Formats: sequence, C-alpha cells, structure tokens
Amino acid sequence: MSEKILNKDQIGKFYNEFSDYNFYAPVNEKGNILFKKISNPDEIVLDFLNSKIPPKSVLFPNKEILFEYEYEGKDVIIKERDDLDEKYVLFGVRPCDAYSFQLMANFFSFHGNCEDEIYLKKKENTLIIGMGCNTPKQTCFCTSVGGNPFKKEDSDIFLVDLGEKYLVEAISDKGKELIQKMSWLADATNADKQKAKELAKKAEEMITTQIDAEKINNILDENFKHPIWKEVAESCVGCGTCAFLCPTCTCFDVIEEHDHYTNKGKRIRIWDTCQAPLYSMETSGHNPRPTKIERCRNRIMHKFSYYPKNYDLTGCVGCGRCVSYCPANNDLRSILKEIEQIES
Amino acid sequence: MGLEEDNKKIEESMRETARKLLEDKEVDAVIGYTEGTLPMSSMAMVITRAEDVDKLIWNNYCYINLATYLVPRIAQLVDPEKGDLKVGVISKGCVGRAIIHLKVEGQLNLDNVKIIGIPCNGIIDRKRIEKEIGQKEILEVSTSGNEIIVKGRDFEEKFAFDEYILNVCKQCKVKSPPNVDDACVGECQEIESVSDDYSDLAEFEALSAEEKWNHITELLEQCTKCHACREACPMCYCNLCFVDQNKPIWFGKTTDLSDIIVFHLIRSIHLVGRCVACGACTSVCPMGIDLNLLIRKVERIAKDRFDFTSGLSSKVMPPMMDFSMNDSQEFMLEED
Amino acid sequence: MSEEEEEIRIGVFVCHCGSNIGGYIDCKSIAEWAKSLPHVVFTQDNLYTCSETGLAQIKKGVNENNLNRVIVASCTPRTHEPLFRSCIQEEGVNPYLFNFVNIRDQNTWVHQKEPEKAFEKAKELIAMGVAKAAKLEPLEKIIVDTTPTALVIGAGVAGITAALSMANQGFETHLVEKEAEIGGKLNILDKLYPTNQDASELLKSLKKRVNDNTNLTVYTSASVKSIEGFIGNFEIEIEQNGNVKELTIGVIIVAVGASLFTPTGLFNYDGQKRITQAELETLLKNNQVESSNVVMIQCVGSRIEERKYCSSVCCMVALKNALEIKERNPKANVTILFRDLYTPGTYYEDYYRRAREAGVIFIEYAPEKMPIVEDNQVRVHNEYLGQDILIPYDLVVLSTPLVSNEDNKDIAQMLKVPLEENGFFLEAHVKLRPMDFATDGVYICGSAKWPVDITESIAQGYAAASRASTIISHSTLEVEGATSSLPEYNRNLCTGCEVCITVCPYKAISKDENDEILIQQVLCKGCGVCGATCTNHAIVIRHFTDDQILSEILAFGGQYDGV
Amino acid sequence: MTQTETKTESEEWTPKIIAFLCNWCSYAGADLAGVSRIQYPPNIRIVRVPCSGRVSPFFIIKSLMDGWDGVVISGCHPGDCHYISGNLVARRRFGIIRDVLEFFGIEPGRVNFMWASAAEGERFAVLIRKATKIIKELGPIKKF
Repeated sequence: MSEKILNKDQIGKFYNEFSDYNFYAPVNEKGNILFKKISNPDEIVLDFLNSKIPPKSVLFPNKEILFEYEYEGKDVIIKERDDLDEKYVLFGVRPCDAYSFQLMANFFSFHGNCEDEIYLKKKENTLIIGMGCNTPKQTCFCTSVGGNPFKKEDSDIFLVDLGEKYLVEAISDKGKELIQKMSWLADATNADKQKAKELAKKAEEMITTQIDAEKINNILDENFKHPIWKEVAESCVGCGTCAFLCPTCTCFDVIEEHDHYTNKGKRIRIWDTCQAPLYSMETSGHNPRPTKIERCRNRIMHKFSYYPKNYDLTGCVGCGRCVSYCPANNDLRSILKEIEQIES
Repeated sequence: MGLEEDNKKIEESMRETARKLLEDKEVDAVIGYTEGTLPMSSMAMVITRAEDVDKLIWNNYCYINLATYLVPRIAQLVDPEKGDLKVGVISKGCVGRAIIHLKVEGQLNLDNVKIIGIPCNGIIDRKRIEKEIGQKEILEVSTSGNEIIVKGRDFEEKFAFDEYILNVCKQCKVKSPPNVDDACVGECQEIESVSDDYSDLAEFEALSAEEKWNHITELLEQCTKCHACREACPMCYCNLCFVDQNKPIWFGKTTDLSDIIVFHLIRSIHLVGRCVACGACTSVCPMGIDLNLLIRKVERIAKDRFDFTSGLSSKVMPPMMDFSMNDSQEFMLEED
Repeated sequence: MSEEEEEIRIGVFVCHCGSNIGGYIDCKSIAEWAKSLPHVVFTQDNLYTCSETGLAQIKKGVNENNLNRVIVASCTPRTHEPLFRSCIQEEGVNPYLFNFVNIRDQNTWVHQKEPEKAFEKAKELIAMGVAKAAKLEPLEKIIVDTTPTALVIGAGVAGITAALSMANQGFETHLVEKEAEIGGKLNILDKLYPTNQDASELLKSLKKRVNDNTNLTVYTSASVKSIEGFIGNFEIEIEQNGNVKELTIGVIIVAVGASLFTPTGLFNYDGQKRITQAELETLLKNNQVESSNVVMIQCVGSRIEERKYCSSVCCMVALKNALEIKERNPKANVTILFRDLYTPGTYYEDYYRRAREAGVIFIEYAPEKMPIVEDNQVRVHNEYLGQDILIPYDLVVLSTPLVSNEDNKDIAQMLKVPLEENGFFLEAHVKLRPMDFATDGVYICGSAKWPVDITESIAQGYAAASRASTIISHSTLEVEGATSSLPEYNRNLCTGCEVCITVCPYKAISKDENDEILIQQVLCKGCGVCGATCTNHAIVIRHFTDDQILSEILAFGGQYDGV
Repeated sequence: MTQTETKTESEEWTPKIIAFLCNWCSYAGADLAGVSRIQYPPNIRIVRVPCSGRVSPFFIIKSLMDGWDGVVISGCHPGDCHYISGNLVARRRFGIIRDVLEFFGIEPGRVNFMWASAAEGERFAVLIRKATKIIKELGPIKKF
C-alpha cells in the first residue's frame, strides 16, 4: 500500500476514526510531556522531542490492579479484571519506545513459558502509531542497540513529520486495514517520500553516540567483579529514576490494599526498581545486592548481558532518558564507553 | 565581577585546599564535584590523589548535596578508633550544615570529616530553565556577567542569574559553612543563628485550608514516587523509609494522590529541624516538582517553634532530640 | 523467632455491672453480636464479671473453648485489670493476653441519655478491643536479682544519717567522702538551730555511731570513679589514695551536699572585717568575736539574676548568730539588712521574735537599692524614711547561699541523672517522688538537691534510706514486662541517630561498645516515647505495639480482620 | 477512604473521633467523668496508650486517612507526666504535626491536643464537647 498524507489540521478527523479505542497521545502537563488518555484532539502535543515518562506507562502503569477480592464470611471471592478487551491506540510513539514494547513483551511472556496475561492482552489490543524522530537528542543512541530514529517495524502505522503534514505509512495488517478505511487521506507524492527519506538520513547522522553492544555483552560476562562497578556506584544516589523513566524496565512490586470497612481488597502491582535495596531483600534479611555497587551493576548487566542471553536482543532502546534525568549525572553512555575500554 | 570570575576564584582556592589536605595526608579522600556530561549538570567525584584535584570543579550546577554520600553511617567515619578513613568534603553552606547536623545525629565524627568550605553563590534552578525552554534540546550553557546563556540547535536564550537560582538559594543565609568544632577548612564563617523572614510564604499561608490542599495536590500530583528527592536528601538516610515498611504497612506505596500526599507530609514532619535547605530534592526531581514551599515551611516551623536552625551547631540539640517545660503550647485545646 | 503459628481464639465477656451497664444497653445482644468478630470463638454476658461467679465463668470459658485471648467489656482497667489478668493466669493463659474494654466509665455512664448511641459505641469499642487482642503477645515480667548493699556518696549529716539507717537495717553499706574527715558542714558550724546544740556534739555522736557500726564501711579522701549497671546491680569503682576498689551495689544514695559561696567582689568582702556567715561560725566557735557593731546583709549572691533561688538556710543562720552575739555581748549592736525574712513554722518564727526582743535591728532593703558597704559604715536606703541610713560597723557579715558542687556534673553523668539549672540534682518528681531519681535505684537527700538545714538533712537522710531499702529488702526485683525493645528483626531499621537516647526519661537507652542501640529492660518503664520519636519506628513498645494500636485505628467499623 | 454516607438521610451527621489517652492522667480523667456521670457526646472512641509521648505522627495521620473525622490526644499536664517528660516530647511533636497538617491544608481542628489530669473529669468532658463541636463543624474528613 502506498503512503498517505495527513495534514496537521486533520488530526481531529484522524482522532475521530478511533472512537472505539482509548486514545493515548502526548500531552503537555506542567511542562512534562506524558502519554495520557485524551478526549480532545487539541490536547495532543505535536512538537516534542520525546515524552518524559515512556508510553510503557499505558500498558504497564505505575499502579495496576491485578485483581480485586471481597470477603464473604470466611470465603474470599476473587474478581478478575474484566477490562482487558479494551482497545488502545498510542499516538506519536517514538521508534525507540515503539521498539520497547517488544522487549517488554518478551519479558512478560518469557518465551511463552510464563505469560503475564494482563500485559500481553493489553499489548495485543494496542495499536501503535509511531512517529519518526526528526531531531534526536544528543543523549540518544538507538542506532547502537537495534533501533533507528525512523524505524517503522515496531509500529502499526508510522508517521513522518513533514512540517505542515505527516507522511502516513501503514505497517502492520491492522494498520493497513485502518488506513484503508480512511479514504479521505490524500496520497503522498514522490516529493513527500523523498523529503521523508532525507529527514531520516539527517536524523541518523545526528546521532553521534556509538556503542558496541555486542562487545559490551562479551566484556560484561568476564568482568562481574571489575572495579568499574565501584566507580559507577560512587556517585549514584540510588534513587531509581533511571528505572522509572526507562521504557524497558519491567520490575514491579506486588502489594495488597485492603479496605477495612468494606472488607474488600485489591492486589496491585506498582513499579519497583532493582536500584532499591528493598527490591532484592529476602525474607531472611539477607540481601544479595546489599550495596549500590551490586545494584548499579545489575541494571547494566540486565540490559546488556542477561537480556541478550535470554532473548538475543539488547535490553535497551537507547532513548537516553536515564542519561538526561539521572540526578547524579551518572551517564550510561560514558559508563558503556568505559566498559568497552576494559581489556579482556 | 562576573559569575565566571567568581566561580574560577572559588574553584582555585577549593582545589588548593583539597590539594593541601591530600598532600599533608590530613584526609584520605576528597568528595567534590566534577564536570558533568550534560549541560546544566555536574557529577560527584571522589579523589584520593593530590594530582587529581584539578578534576574538581565549581559551578552553579553543583546541586547535589555531597553530604548524602556520607550516610548511612560509614563505620570508619563514626568511630575515631576505627578511623582509618578521613574524608574531605567540598562544602557549600548547605553541605556543611548537613555534615554538622549528621554529626549531631551520630552519623559521623567530625574528627574524621573535613568540611572544605566554599562561598556558594547560588545554584541555578535547572528544572525551571528546562521547563521554560520547553521542547527544545539544550546543548550548551554558559554564564557571562550576570546572565545564563542557554543555547540549542536553533535558539539562544538568556536568563538573569539572580532570578533563576533556586528559590531556597535566594533565601539562603548560610552561603559558606558554619565553622563548628574546627571541622572546617577553607571558606567558613562563625554563625550562631540566622534571622530569616518568611514573607515568601505569606501568600501561601494566607490561603484557606481548601485552597492550600488544592495547591499542594496540584504541586505534587505528578510525583511518580521514584523517591529521588529522598535519596538525594542528606537527611533521609533511614535504612528503610516508612513508606517501604511492611510490618506493619503504614501507608500506601502507589501513585494514588493520597499515597503521594502522605509520603510528602510525613517526610516533611521528619525533616522539621533537620532539613538544611539545600534544594537537592528539587534539583533532582525527574518530574520537575518544586519542593521549595515544603522546605521553607519545614525551616519555618523549626525556627518559629523552637528557634532552631539545623546544622549551625554541634551542641544545640535539634527539636526532636530535646524538650522544654517552656515550649509554646498555644495549639492545646483549652476550656473557653 | 518463629514459633508455630497458634490459632487465635478470643473470648469476649460482656459485663452488665448490675444495672450500671446493663441498665442502658443490651449486653446480651452485644455478646451475641461479638461472635461475628474475627477470631472470636466464645462470648458471654455476665451480671458481674468480677464476682466469684463471673470469674468462674471466665475460667470455664477459657477451658472449654481453648481461649488464648480474653476480653472483658466492663468498667475500667485501672481498677479491675489485675483481677482478670490473674484469673486467666490461673488457667494458664499469659496475663498480657487479656484486654480490657471500657464500656461503663467511658460509655454508659457518660452517655446515659443516649443509650442507643452508647449501644453502638460499645460494639465499636469491643471491635477495637478484639482487633487489638488478636495482636497481643504474651509477655513475662522481668526478674532481676538484687545485691543487698548500699552506697552513700557524701558523708555530711544527710549522708551519715542515710548510711546509718541503711546499715542499721542490716545492709552492707559503703560511705564515700571526698574530704579527709566525715561530717561535712558540721565541721565548721558553731551551734545548730533550733536546739542551740553544739555542732561538734552532734558530730561526735554521729562519728561514734559510724565507727561502732560493723555494717558500715567509710572511705575518706575517696571518690567514686565509675558507675555501671542498673538497679540492684551497680558496679562501682571507688578510688582512695590511689587504690581502686570495686564493689557491687544494690542502691545508691546521693548526699554530696552543697558548697559555700565566696562573695568575692560583693560588699567589699575581704574575709577580715567583712566576712561570711560561715566564717562567723568559725569565729564564734573559737570565741573570737569581739565586735560591738555587727551588720549582717541577707541575700548576698542569691535571689539575683544569675542565682535566682533562695538558699533557705541563711535567714535562720543569721538570726541564730545574731542571737549568739547578743547573748555573749548584750551591748553589741546587731543589725540585719534583709529583703524578705523567711522563718516558717513555730520554732523558727520564735527565733525571730527572740531576736527582736534581744534588740536585733531589722532593716529592709530593696534589690534595686542595694546596701553599700563603706569603710566604716554601711549605707542602706530605707523606703519608709525615704532616705539613706548610715550604720557604723566593725564587722559586716554576709549571708551567702549554698551553691552546687562543681563536681556534681561528673557524678550526674556517671549516674545518668539530671541536674537543674543551678547545678543541683533534680529529683524524679518534686511532689510525688521527692527522694527518687528518674533512674531506678538511685536516691537523693540533703543539700545536693537544694540547700537545706541540718534538721531537714536528717529527715531527708532517713527518707532516702527508707526509699532505698524498699528495693534491697527483697532478694529479687520484678520489672514490668511491657517495656520497649529493639528486637533483632528491627535492627536494620535503626540508623543510630540517638534520638531515642535523648528523649528517654529513664536513661534506659544507650549505645553499646559496638555502637549499637541497647535498651536496658530493667530501667525501661514502657512509656513509649522512644518508639514514637524514632523516625523509623524501629523500637517496639511491648503491649502497645504499632501493630496493636494500628489494629485499633483500623477496627473503625468493626471489620478489621487482621490482614 | 472516607465513610461519609450517613445511615439515613434524616439522621444528622456526627463525626467519628478517635482519642488517644495516656493511661495515667487522661484515661483516669475520662473514668472520673464517668464516675461523676458528666455527660459528653458519644462520638469518641478511646484508645489507651501508656503516655501521650507514645502517640506517633503515624497514628494521627493514619487515623485521618482511614476515615476518622478527627483525632484527640490527651495527656498529663506539663510537669505532671507519670513518665517525667514524655508529654514534653509529645508536645514538641504535636506542634510540628499540627503545623505541617495545616500547611498541607488539613484543617488544624481535625487534630486536637489537650491536657487533662486524673482529677479533671469535668475538664475532660468540657474539652471533649469542644473538640466534638469543632470537628463536627468541619464536616466529614476528605479522602486523602
């Protein structure tokens, strides 16, 4: 199918085509770009670098109810989620974040051996409208970890911002079906396509950070006890901002909220992070990752060594959020560079 | 004199002091700031050799409170007998105050910590500038005269330094560390108490309960409970924060508004008479939540109720470590 | 600490208290309703739960239903808790597994006009009580052995009296005096009011009794070097002439007295012509007073900004000495310049009357216009005359206060007891526990606490001894089990910030040699201030644990099931 | 969690108040009010604690969060504490809690601190009446 053109003043019309979806799009809240469910297309921010919190928060929210329960006498009645068939559309997802859903889905299914029904069902019901990254940030390095500022494959529909209009390309079957229905979309001209190509080329050139993920993977294996980890941990404050803003971090904690008056309760999962000492604390009181050294190491090992071992992919999409927002300026890029320098 | 010259001067004398301490083996290590990898950032660094002192820098983005790296208690720093580790800490006023207060709370021994004082000239509110620049990437920041110049791919903006430093810095009365128990080298001052005026709080305090509630909830609603504020806070050194406790479970851990509010509320209670107003919490918040209001109020409660300002003395006990027959009790319910 | 999880089985007994409760609310239906509460397996209403029948019913209930928690909803724990506790204890249930719900004093009696609301309230109170009961833990009272020995610090008249009293009761007693001679201020005094007995006579008899007493060991020119341990079991080091002696002591009495104040720079004091009352005593004792014009000035160095207190003995000392001078030389002119004269009680007031009769002249001065001691005359402003009076003198006697000893601080630190602002020792409670310290097993008497005269010193010496002997007259000591503790599983919560140490009224918390918080169970009274001040709630307050109180808070609607 | 629904529309809303009373003074004072048959509104539910110093800020805030409309904390008068200085520590803590709550926009009247001795049954009742009135006027606690 050939590419289409969506004028920016047609966004409202485009939005209306998704009436049976929960429409999530980037909005500006107090200066932060966040993916929120919108009811008015005017709320959508079209001109943004990337969201502060990745769109993973839609499918894997900071707080998610797993099930609810209620006491009846001594019996417990479990009420499962009944909203898992809801459909979602994520508009304006950057290619790195679009790719992250695949990485997260890997975790939540573990080769089909251990499936998280809630996440996977939501993922299945989600349509991703990706958007090419015309101006990647200085902190971006998607090209080193299997991505690209114009990588389309992880989106169902892919948009390229041409200024006044978007070049629309349907990627998946789901996407094609939808675009086909939107007969009002104009066809793209060769000039449009040419411009998109140029933008893609320019964007890729703007990414200056290059790391060798494969090499790092090999080095990490042999350097579990390398002094570099102490160095990395030295300035870390141990907050976990990196994990909370990471599009591929999947750690969660499960808690129980019990309402003592109605005797009803909920089992909830909330974001957690391996940077928190409590995360790895065992019931016995033993903590296998007692200090920041082990915890900092774990986060990097997980992305660049354990994940590749499990799924043959790097567990990082190179979005640069952890680089930009680390309070201690513990720059992942520099750390990876240093690891690369370790002599094996 | 412009900011650059000021900073250069501070930097040079700080390096000189650090070099001397290391050379004379008075300290084993110096914790300081080094150049960050991003505009408007800096990084904490530990140096152990005198030849590395030139890596230490000072600029107006040194927002982390370095005292936070001294807690939880490092055994060697507490016990002079085990004291095989002596540390110098590059200290703006609030870092020095934090170290002194940590001493009062038994977290370290001042015999083992040298406060390398510097006269801080204010920390730039980077979150505010980021917000004002909006969806453009800041690639370069410099200071010139009394201006902060922010540059990106296709823009350049200027901000007045005095206006764009952290609110706590605007109110700061302790720019260089108090000299307590001769723990201070470099730039420090004799200071017993500070008078402060809280007119900056007046507008908020005049609000009705309902309005205050709305204001606070609006301020905090974006909190993701990542706890960066807590981790960057030199006074939040609990091994297991009350929100993380589960025996019993006191308060919810989710990002429900009530859980967010109660976290900040109890944290504020815990910080009365302890907060050193460094503003690190605000500087590190990934969501750009400005906690200035809370900091100022917490300071004010300690000052108004107990005439106490944290981190000025190793002798005066902070409010919750002390009590008096004569404390005010105007809030007690009385018969009409 | 994991024991096999025992099923919680709660029994609830609802008392009618005759018509006191039953007359307002339907106890039967409350008891019936209580069956619906979590963990409750048995309920019953009784006419009088505290009666023989009621107690028998509790016992029967416990036995037949294997109850391991018992709740009585009735009057008030302040009167009846011990009774019910011992009742279930007889049935083998730990007494701390009993919980009281107050539905009379705090419910039916105060809501007599709103019985329906009292009914609902009773139910909710019981629900809260059940919620707490489910969380109760068995506790044991702590038994410690006591050593039947006493240490008295200071061998003045108070200390000697206390030591003799202890020794006479048969306790091995150790009396430590820093001076070379025992007797304290008796050594410098001439006569003692109100009997006008010679001080030396009293001292002689005391010394004899001390020497004769085989239970009493005296250490002169000695001091206490260190004090460790706690009530019943203090480890003491006494240093005498460079030798250190170690003792195990059951109780300690502090009788260090007070010091004389030298009024350097005040009223041209020179120790010759212008002396203190204490110096006058020595002159009188040696019969060296030849002056015929004596002016005494009261409140010298006391009741002023830096020493606000009244030294309490000086008025009487001045009166006694004035009379003494008059007696020896009736022609002598004695003038007393005073701010206020305190002569309480009949004996003391009698002294004042006699002094007036003997011709002692009393002139009031105001603190704003202090008398001025010139070379040969004292200038004092008289309010009534509105002018200065000039009094010639050949001797000026300054009535100076007793002040606290300089080494009080060291002793206070060793004993972990407080000093007040003037450096005197501070008792546990001025009215309720005047001879006790907050620290158990340590007592106080005499001028160490406050300037007192000989009579009062003797009385206090006896009083302190009698308080102290209540402890060591038993071979063991039972300490409340509901105390605070820092259990092993909470160790990781403790950051060592020392806030608990600073707020503990009993100095029961300290840091041990490993720099870890140590709570001395024997000293703890379970007030819970430490636990609530600890930002981390690391400290567990037994019987009022966080969990227990939280369960009461959450049992709001009577639904809390202990999740 | 808020429990704001009244049982019936016609019934007037009354607040639920949790009262932490120290064992030695205020609990005894409450008993004395009973012995003297001094009536006060039936809204308070008393929790016995050893000392007002035992009352942690957590108890107060947890109570408000869990739907109690108000909190009363009562201890011995300063200088009369059974535990010497427990109430003085408590007073500092309460001042701080009160200031912070007010700052967060939680009406200060929700949390009432008072002193009542074992001999002050009358005073106890009067102050409970007063606290109940204050809390009632504030209405049901908002969810937070």
